[in-house]
Amino acid sequence: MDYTLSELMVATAAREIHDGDVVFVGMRLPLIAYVVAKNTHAPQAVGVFENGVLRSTPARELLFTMSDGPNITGALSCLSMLECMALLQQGRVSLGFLGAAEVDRHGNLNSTEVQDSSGKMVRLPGSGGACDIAALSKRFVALLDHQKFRLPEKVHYITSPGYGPWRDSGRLKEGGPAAVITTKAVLRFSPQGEAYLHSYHPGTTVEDVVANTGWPLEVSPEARETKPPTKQELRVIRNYDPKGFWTK
Amino acid sequence: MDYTLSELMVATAAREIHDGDVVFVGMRLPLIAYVVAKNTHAPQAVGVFENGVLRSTPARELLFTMSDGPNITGALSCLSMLECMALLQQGRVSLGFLGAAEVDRHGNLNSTEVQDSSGKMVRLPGSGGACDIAALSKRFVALLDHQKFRLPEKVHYITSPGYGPWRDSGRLKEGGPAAVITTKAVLRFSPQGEAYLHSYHPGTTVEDVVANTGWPLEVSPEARETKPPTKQELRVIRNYDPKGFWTK
Amino acid sequence: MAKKSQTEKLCSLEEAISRFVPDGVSVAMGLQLESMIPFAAGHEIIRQDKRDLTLIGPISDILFDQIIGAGCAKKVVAAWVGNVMMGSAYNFRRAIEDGIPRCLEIADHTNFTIALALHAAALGVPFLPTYTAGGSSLFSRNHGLAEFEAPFTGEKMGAVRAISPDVTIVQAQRADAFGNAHVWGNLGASPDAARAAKHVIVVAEEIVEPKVIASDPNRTVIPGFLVSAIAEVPFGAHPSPVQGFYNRDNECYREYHKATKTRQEFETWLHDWVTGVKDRKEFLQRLGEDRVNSLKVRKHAWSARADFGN
Amino acid sequence: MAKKSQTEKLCSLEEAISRFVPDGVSVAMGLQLESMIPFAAGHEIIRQDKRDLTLIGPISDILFDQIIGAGCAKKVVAAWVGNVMMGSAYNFRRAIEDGIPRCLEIADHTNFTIALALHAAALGVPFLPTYTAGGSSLFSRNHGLAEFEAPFTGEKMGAVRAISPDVTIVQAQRADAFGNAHVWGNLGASPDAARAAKHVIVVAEEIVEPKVIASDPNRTVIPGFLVSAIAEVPFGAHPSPVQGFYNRDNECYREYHKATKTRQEFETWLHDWVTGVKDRKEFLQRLGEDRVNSLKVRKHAWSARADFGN
Repeated sequence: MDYTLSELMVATAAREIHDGDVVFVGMRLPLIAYVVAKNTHAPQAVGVFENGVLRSTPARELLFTMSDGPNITGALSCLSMLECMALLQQGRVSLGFLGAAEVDRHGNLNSTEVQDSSGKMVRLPGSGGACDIAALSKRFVALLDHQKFRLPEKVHYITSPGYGPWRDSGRLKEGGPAAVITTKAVLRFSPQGEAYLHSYHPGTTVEDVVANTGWPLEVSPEARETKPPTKQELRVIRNYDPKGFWTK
Repeated sequence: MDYTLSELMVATAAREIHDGDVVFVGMRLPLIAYVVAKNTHAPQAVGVFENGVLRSTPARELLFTMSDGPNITGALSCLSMLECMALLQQGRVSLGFLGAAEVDRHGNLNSTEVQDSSGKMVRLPGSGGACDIAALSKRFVALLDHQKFRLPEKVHYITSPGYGPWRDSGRLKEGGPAAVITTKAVLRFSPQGEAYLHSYHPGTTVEDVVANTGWPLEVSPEARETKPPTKQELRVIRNYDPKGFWTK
Repeated sequence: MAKKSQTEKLCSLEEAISRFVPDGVSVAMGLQLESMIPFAAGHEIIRQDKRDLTLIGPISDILFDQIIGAGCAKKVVAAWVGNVMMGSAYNFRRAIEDGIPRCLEIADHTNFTIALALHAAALGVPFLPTYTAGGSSLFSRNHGLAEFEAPFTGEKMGAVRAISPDVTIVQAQRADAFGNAHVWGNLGASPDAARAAKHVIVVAEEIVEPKVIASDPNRTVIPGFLVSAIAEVPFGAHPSPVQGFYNRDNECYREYHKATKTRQEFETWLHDWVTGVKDRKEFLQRLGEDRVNSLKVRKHAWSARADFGN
Repeated sequence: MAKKSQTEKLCSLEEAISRFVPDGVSVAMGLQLESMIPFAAGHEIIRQDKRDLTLIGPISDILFDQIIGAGCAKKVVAAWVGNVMMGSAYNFRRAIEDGIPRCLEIADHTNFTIALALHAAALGVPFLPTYTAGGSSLFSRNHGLAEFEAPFTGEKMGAVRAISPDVTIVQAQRADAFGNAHVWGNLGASPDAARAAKHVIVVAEEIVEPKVIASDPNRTVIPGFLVSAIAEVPFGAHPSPVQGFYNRDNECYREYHKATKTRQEFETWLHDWVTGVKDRKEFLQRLGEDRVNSLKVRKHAWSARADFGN
């Protein structure tokens, strides 16, 4: 392989961004995905950051947090957190990214607390804006380290809602997870809101993905290998994160 | 008399402002009252204007509206209307001024619609911020042209609430009218929320005031003549409104 | 909405009104109270003879009165309609009292409740709670206000229903061709009204290079991706003031007050200043160079600079 | 409150914390997410050994972790507690998982619900309605969140209870001696948290003449009459960045992550950087002139001026 797993995930995430999308960007890999999309197929995408920043151009330098200086300089607008979250609640945000410690069969996410192998509770940082993005964006994409214990049949604490009865009516009907991009595969969701294997990354197999998932994972008849990053995508990624802080 | 009736009303209104008050200023005579108070006994008063402006100093020039240029230049803060109204709703505004077409026995104000002598409905401009100031400031002072038909026993439409059952509990318990400054007198309110004659202006009498009020007006045993404007007050007024646009 | 992010939206005011203010829509204007009222846009609405509009705004000073007098409005959703300096607005009175030139429906608000209604829509919720207007008669006639029992405390509160204007017209000091707009001075309900709307038309005193706007993102209260059209119209808010550009033309409000007491007088005024005039440029010619120049800022007061570097 | 309008409130940070952060109060800090976090104020709280504080903020990056590790907090009301760049916050974990150094209560919010809670208090209402968090587990454990039936639409919505901090600590770029403060860049929940609070402490990079602040009233997001104390503390937000003054000290977050994995290591860190240091000046000396200088703004980017004249 002439690219890293993180680079593959970034390129895969970038392809979820459509041109003109209003994207709740998040940090780490999704941030770089936004940079890739802006520089390739989605030049008109607008980035929304929950600290109050809107951007129509990516920051010139690599960001470690969304509030780093380069993300403010030349921003489209600097507002309050409430005003950015309001765009979500209005339904104006077409896509949101978020990470999680656990994702279940219906795309529900837990980033609040998990149990370690001995059964002891491990406290995680919590929702941040993840719950808001999951509940209110038109589509959301989660990123996950693919390990069996991170993909349980049902998370015991829903930090960020996937599919469930709350998507049957009302405001949340408009949203839900579009994809889960793991370190092994891309999962998508059936009309009934159940995850299925959409593609497996180069170097892994359908069997490996299924064996490392905590429920009997449905496999799409069209399941194929995840498309590797293009040269252009890799160029943008390496130009933006030359030391590979997030993508090595 | 070496002062006008408007000047008397302005000076009387100014004395309602205590030092350190956060005052919802309004326009016309109350605006000048704020200028007088700031320049005499209440240098620490802060002015709040519903267009979004906070001022700790009066504007340098006479204002025809609160959004005139001189009211913006050098303001303490320029915010939104909501943020200024929020100060009211929080209970941070100690005093508000407003005008009205009619005031009734319990200090309820109508500035929405009245009937003319033939019984035909006359449409007035409406509340603006008056209802908000009346409902939510800790004390409010209304200004009124003293004519019998403008002081009915009960207004048929309450644009801005005075005393009534809504002051018995909850958020509105904290407020209510402190005074009505008319062209003839100053009315204040009993603990039961009924207006009484507190002072009559020089040149009029208790009898004249009572005869021109639409209900049997209670007269305080201590009713006295309204204190005329001092030389200092007149100097500030005439310096601020030299052509007497609002005060002649 | 999304597709428009950084495309040029610069057009004439005529085109902006023609495209985004069809008959029957609701239009929010005059959101900053007595300053930066989009009079040029209002006059263009009248010239294009729009019908059945719902006018939304806290006070609007005399702009709503003119649009009502021209017969373009079927409803007003406002806290106050009049002439701030002079008192009554005669067209508004004639419409409400006598149905002239046509009957006018009114939803009476307070400044706070209309700000809350727009804020609710900007937040994406169907209502907001408030204590204002308690004890008033407003609840009995305005169906956008209701009483309800608040969660947690159980107390009786007022609820203000969200208002999402079909189009909000915002006056700005400067903007770029993508609609990113700098507004300063008193903001009124302008930012919320823009975010609450389905379409936003920005009328700017000047169009500047994108780098000017991008140099101060905190001043960009209207982000361009929410904007449908942007028009450059110098003196577009006259006779209301625009901080840093021109002062209020008080004489104009006095004249309007005198010249509109009867329907006939108003019709003459309307022809002289609106329908008999091609656009704002011709309006300013009619006003005269001396008068226009006399309104311009006499004493500049520049903001201290802020460093957005890193 | 009212009495303080334009009186001087300038004092040392030590005095501000001593007077306005007594034991047992709730303190809102770190309202702008990863930038302008008042670390100097937090360290002073630790040095003065405050007890039983309730910490309020969306994320706070590692500041809450330090205060928790020092044993000053009994409760955290937040959406996220960790090290944004590195992941876990170990003191927070030790407190929640094992009660070290003491048990810690937590009210889990989302960034939006905490922003709404502060906005509710800033608006003077007991709650605000929202759609967020629908379907999540948050409602089951946080008593500041509830479901209710919305007026007008009758739909089921979430209600977020207002949060009024006893004191909000706001970092500002510049302020005058009366507490009027200019803040720019991402504002987060800072303005609402200031208006929601009973007391506000402003920590400014520099105190400037009142005329500098008055030259740009739109930049004055914290009006001085709401402020109880104002302290001038250069580099007061380090290691978080302050736009136009200095950049983020990423190395510091890395070191903290490494140096706090065990309780013992944290105690050493705390002595080295907080309790064994007199004030921010000594902290910066310990950090070293080269490192401090390397963080300063390299490329200035000045805002275009705006004319507030008339």
